[in-house]
Amino acid sequence: MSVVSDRLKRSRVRNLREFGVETLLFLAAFVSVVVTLGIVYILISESLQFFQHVSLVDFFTDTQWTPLFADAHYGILVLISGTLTSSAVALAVALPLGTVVAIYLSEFASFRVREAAKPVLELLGGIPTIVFGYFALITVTPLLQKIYPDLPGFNILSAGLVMGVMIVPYVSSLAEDAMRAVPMALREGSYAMGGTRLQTALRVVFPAAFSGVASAYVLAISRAVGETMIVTVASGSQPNLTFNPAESAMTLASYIAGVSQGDLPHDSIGYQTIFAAGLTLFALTLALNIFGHWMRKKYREVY
Amino acid sequence: QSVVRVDGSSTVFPISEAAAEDFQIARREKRLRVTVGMSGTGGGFKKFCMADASLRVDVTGASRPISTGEMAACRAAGIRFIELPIAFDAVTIVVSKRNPLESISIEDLKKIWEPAAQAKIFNWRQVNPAFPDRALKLYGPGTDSGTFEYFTEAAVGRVKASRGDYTASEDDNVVVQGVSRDNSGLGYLGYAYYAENTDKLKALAISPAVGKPAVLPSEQSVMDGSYVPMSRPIFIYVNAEAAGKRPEVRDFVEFYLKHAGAFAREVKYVPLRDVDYAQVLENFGRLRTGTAFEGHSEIGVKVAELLKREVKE
Amino acid sequence: MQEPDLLAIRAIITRHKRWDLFFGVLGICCLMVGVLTLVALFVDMWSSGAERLSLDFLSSFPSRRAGQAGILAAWVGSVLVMLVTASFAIPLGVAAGVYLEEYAPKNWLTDIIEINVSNLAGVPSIVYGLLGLGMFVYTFGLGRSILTAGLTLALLILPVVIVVTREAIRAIPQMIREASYACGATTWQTVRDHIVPYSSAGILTGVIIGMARAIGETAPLIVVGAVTFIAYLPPVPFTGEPAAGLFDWAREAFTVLPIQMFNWTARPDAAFHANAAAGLVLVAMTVGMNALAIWLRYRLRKNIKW
Amino acid sequence: MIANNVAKSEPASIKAEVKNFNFHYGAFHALKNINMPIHERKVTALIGPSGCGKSTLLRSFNRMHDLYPGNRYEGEILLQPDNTNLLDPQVDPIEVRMRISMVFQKPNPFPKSIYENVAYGLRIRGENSRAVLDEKVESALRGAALWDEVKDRLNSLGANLSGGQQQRLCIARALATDPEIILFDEPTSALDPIATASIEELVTELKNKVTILIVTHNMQQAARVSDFTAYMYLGEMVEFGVTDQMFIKPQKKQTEDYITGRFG
Amino acid sequence: MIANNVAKSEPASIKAEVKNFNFHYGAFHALKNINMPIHERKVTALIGPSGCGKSTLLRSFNRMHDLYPGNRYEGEILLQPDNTNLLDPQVDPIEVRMRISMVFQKPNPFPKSIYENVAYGLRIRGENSRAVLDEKVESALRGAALWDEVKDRLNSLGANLSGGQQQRLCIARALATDPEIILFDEPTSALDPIATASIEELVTELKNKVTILIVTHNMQQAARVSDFTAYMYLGEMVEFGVTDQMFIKPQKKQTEDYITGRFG
Ligand SMILES: Nc1ncnc2c1ncn2[C@@H]1O[C@H](COP(=O)(O)OP(=O)(O)OP(=O)(O)O)[C@@H](O)[C@H]1O
Ligand SMILES: Nc1ncnc2c1ncn2[C@@H]1O[C@H](COP(=O)(O)OP(=O)(O)OP(=O)(O)O)[C@@H](O)[C@H]1O
Ligand SMILES: [Mg+2]
Ligand SMILES: [Mg+2]
Ligand SMILES: O=P([O-])([O-])[O-]
Repeated sequence: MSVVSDRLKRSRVRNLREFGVETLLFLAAFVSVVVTLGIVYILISESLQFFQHVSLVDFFTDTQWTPLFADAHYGILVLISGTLTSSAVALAVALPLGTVVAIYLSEFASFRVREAAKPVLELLGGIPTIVFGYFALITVTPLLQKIYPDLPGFNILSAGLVMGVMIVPYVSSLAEDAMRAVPMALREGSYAMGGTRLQTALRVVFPAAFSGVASAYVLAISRAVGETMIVTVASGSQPNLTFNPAESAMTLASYIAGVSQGDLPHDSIGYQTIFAAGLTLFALTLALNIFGHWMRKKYREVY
Repeated sequence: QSVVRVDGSSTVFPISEAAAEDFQIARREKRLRVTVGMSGTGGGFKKFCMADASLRVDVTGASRPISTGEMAACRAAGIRFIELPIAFDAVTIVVSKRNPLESISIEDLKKIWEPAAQAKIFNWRQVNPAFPDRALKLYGPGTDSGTFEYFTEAAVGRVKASRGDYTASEDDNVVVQGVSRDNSGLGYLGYAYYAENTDKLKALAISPAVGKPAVLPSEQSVMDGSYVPMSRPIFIYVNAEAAGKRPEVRDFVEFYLKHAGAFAREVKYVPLRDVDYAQVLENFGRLRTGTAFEGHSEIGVKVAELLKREVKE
Repeated sequence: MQEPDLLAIRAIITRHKRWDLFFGVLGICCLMVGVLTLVALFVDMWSSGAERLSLDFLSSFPSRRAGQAGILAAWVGSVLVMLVTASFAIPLGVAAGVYLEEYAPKNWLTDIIEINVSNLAGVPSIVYGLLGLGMFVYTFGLGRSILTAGLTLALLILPVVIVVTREAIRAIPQMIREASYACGATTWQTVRDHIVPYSSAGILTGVIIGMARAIGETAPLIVVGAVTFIAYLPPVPFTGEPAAGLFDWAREAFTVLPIQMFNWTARPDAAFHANAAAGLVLVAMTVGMNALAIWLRYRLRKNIKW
Repeated sequence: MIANNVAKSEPASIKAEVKNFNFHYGAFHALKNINMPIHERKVTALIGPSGCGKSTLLRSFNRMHDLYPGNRYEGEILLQPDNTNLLDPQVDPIEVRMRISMVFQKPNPFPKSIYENVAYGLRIRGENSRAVLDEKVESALRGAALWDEVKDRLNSLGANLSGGQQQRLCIARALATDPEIILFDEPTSALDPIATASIEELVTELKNKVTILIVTHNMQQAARVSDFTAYMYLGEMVEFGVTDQMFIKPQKKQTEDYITGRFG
Repeated sequence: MIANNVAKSEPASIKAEVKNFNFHYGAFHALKNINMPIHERKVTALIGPSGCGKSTLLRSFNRMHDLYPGNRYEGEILLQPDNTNLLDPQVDPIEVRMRISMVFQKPNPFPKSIYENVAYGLRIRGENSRAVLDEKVESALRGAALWDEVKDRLNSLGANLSGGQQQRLCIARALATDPEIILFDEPTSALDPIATASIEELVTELKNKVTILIVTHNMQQAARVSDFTAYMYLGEMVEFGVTDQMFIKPQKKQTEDYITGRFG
């Protein structure tokens, strides 16, 4: 009985066209993989040459980072410490602020306030980071020095604070989206029990939206880790192994940017260091993103 | 339409920029074009000696002579160059206005900046018991700059030999910002940055050796050769083939050299003597290729003498 | 029937309401931190740069004399770079987003692409600069040109475009798709006639936000080699002697607003620092683009009812 | 207008009374001059075609409409024994909701454990003693006929239960705080027949303890579980009466048409 | 197993036949060994409690399940006069959908003009002549009893119509391509009584031209509009028969319980 009537047979022309279109679209999607492969290839091939000069042990245990000086040291920990410290300061601002703002906008604010505040905050995320950099250096640092006179002119603190404010909209916007996606039924469930706004927000909505909030956090962290210009401009590019935000420091990204401004000779070890630093940075953000992906899978919305 | 491409030292940039600007105005009807990049001396030589002609620049500014490695790269790419000094720069040691210190000796600078000081010298007192007991915060240009190379050679005695734990930036205003706000800061930078910021910064007089009188940087002291060892000539290097074959390159460089003194003064550098400029122009006219140096800076060199030296490539 | 203990209930409620109030105030304060930073930033830039803003400023080339310097080359460069960026990022990103939402089978390859896209969104921009340098400048030999810069930034915002496209597409109710398929439409017809048109406003919003980000990028362009002083404009197609080709401008050296600004702030002469008014123009551009996106989104929400 | 065929001579047994009640969604007049009594420890059913305002009326009882802007109440809903008009702006909606619980159409357990779901109402009242909570959670779950099914997995997520179990969990949650009235909005419309039967049984049992108001689109359900029935149409209360009488001999032609399925 | 109380002696009038049909949503066996005929130019109603598989069966007719991964068909649905199993992998689902249209539960007009909504099916068949389109759009809108109401605003958005009008627009869209069968999945459940009545009337008229399969949860509706009724329960076909007989004297106790509202 497998006679298929002509009127119902698959049309070859149409199938071919559909296949052609699908292939094209697939290729477009595949570009993203090519980009990643390109990034990985470039980072790794240059870094390989770097690691022919510098042992991995030195790379991870040396406590000095002076690759471009006569007495060269290649202790990536220095840059990692700067990256972590500046990110920590930024996140200490961005995560709580962003979360509070998200909760406020999604659960407390009136429709009008929300519609007005969200775009304004998003503008904050759209301002060129170099502008923030000078803002940190020229406006925020002197302010901080009034409070804390011993603060050096270049420090992680002011760069971190400004970076934190810059990141707030990334957190608040995404977290608010996630919280607003929580069905009204859950909120009604809580209100119907006599819950107040705050109780509903903290005990029901926030936990329900946690996977979305977590991915907002992950995005914020990778923004902080990779942020370049603010730190380059405001935190002094001094390779110190320090976790003290009141000192000046260099991050992975600001090292790359700083050295790139000088445009080192292509095959010099100095040039390769930026790829080694880039690879470290990439590995750091990749790890973060994989962790974020895993979190999202694990805490997928259960409502 | 071919473009004259200039790149290189950030120290030389203001002069090159002035030349490019006025040149394009003067040659408006011919629509000649100049771009000026700012990649630092090393970056400039990199682009200058590049094998790929489409990425190569015609002129590069340098705040130190071409290095042996760079010469090799140029040779490998078949590039011959003309070395042309265009002005003096004086590396200036600066501290905050509120710092009582007035002068410093080369020995003390060495103690502060030598690699051995890294992670050790953190207090002025450690350098010299006569200095105040306060934290020492250091600022300086990035490692890829000619200023850095010259300073290390002049102060520490070996090129690029410096401690690494200081605030380094390719942007010299970082030094201005840092030192002016930091009572215990010390930094070094090109003379122009000091000249523009005399209200915020104090220059230290330098004594070339213990017991010798300390000299402040100024147009006068640079010109008469008393500001040693921290004054140095700065250069442009021109691709000889381009200068020979492309009239616009030749035209631009000649224009540059004719006005270099004025430009230098305008952007607060110290110009050469007029006779020296005449000699430079003549050297260029002859397309005299090669460098008068041995692949590294020389401390306290006189331009007039340089221009007469044998050159090699 | 339990007798309601109204007094006890009221006491509890009063206590809880105090916390509510406290949080409301806290929320406003946190919001204000953001808003005030924004205001401070504007005031700051305005007070230092406003007097330099003029038509001359927009129509002059850079100069060593701060008072005569302008941003003509920089903003034209920014616009052209954005043109290249948009013409690569939009088709690629939309196509990829459409593929992932409407075509992709649920398999490991799709999974990889998805993780990839979200990962790329988190890759620091400076790393894209390294990619652009290695790929476009050295491997493909595109030079340190407008094309290279545009392509580098296109790759940078590609994930943003993809993600936004997917979100816009996801907002289209499944029943619209079913209606189309039930009419006998093929997947491509459904995409062409419904998915793309109905999500276009949303996609546009995202593209604008992506572009606003790209236009403010400094770090990757430093890496691929923007020049600092440039006092002429790229050739207009089919003009000049000999006539320029249609795409000759794309091979030209370039500078962009953030680079120009970066350079001016690095000058010894403090008069240049007021030229950071260029920053004002830059911020005005990004703010304008963001505002456009926000307005579009607002319109969109109002107009589309499924 | 309302044919109130229940003896007016039982004032003590009235738990709440709706008086000249009007409700507006912005410009839309959704409920028009509603009057009806809610009898204590009885089940009152609201029936009527889709969109007639059943849910709107039900949700007015615990001021659910306060959550959305633009809604307007007029008239009174008097709650006994304190004779409070629970629509009075002076009355805190939270207080009302603490006294009047609600079970929704689709089960909406919180994304928490079964235990925490039930304990939620107590916790937000500030009850933190584990012993008290344990005891009340157990009795609420027993009350919702769910205890035996879940007693071994009180810490697993509420969402892991089947639809019917989830709905009973929501009932347990509502019961835990000893409400005076429980509102049910089509509590079985998302459930399969077996789960529906168990919920109906539960409702019938619960009325020994608490006053119940239930919306349903299923006439048979109204007939099975309720003591009183109100028939609404286009925002008006067409008929209110004792369920058995109403289903056997409705007073209005319109009611009869609806009940016999001639429209809707 | 199926009590097919329709005379088997009318083979010419069979439009389609479901044979030993099973359907799986991934691991979930949603339809179990379904057998039933679809009579030409008659209305066949699918009834049964929520979740019994009515929609699943209906959507198998135009291969809607192909849109989602993991779904599996087994058995046959033979479409006449081609006598082809439309589930055959060699059959193009697009061809099937061009011959078997569908109207959904919630009206889902495209956010395009009324005209373009109706013309869509023709356009994707490559029809671009304005004259042909104009004519077919008009006749489809007339067929859906919507022409008079919209003829003056064919260019306004479909979404601007009322719910009932939107649903008729969707019917017009389905009619425009002269389908052989139209599938209706609870087409009135989102509509008010008046709109419902107009759709029911329309369905009754349409059967003169086209074979109709309709899912409804409303027994009265099934009784009013259909010629044949299939009662399903938990993925199985419990009873199939002529509607009048089935409602008066169902053969199974289970069917009777459902029809009389004793459960569901
Ligand atoms: N938020 C709202 N804004 C405006 N109108 C509304 C809103 N909610 C409901 N309505 C309208 O109010 C009327 C009554 O709605 P309600 O939900 O109370 O009906 P219902 O009887 O519960 O119907 P159903 O059986 O479908 O749940 C309807 O016409 C509805 O369209
Ligand atoms: N995509 C799906 N994946 C898995 N199971 C599904 C899916 N869709 C439906 N089901 C299940 O298949 C069964 C039949 O669903 P179907 O939608 O056909 O029921 P129905 O009779 O149309 O019910 P209703 O009257 O509620 O529409 C149900 O148990 C349902 O849970
Ligand atoms: Mg309702
Ligand atoms: Mg269904
Ligand atoms: O840019 P430099 O002159 O410091 O090399």
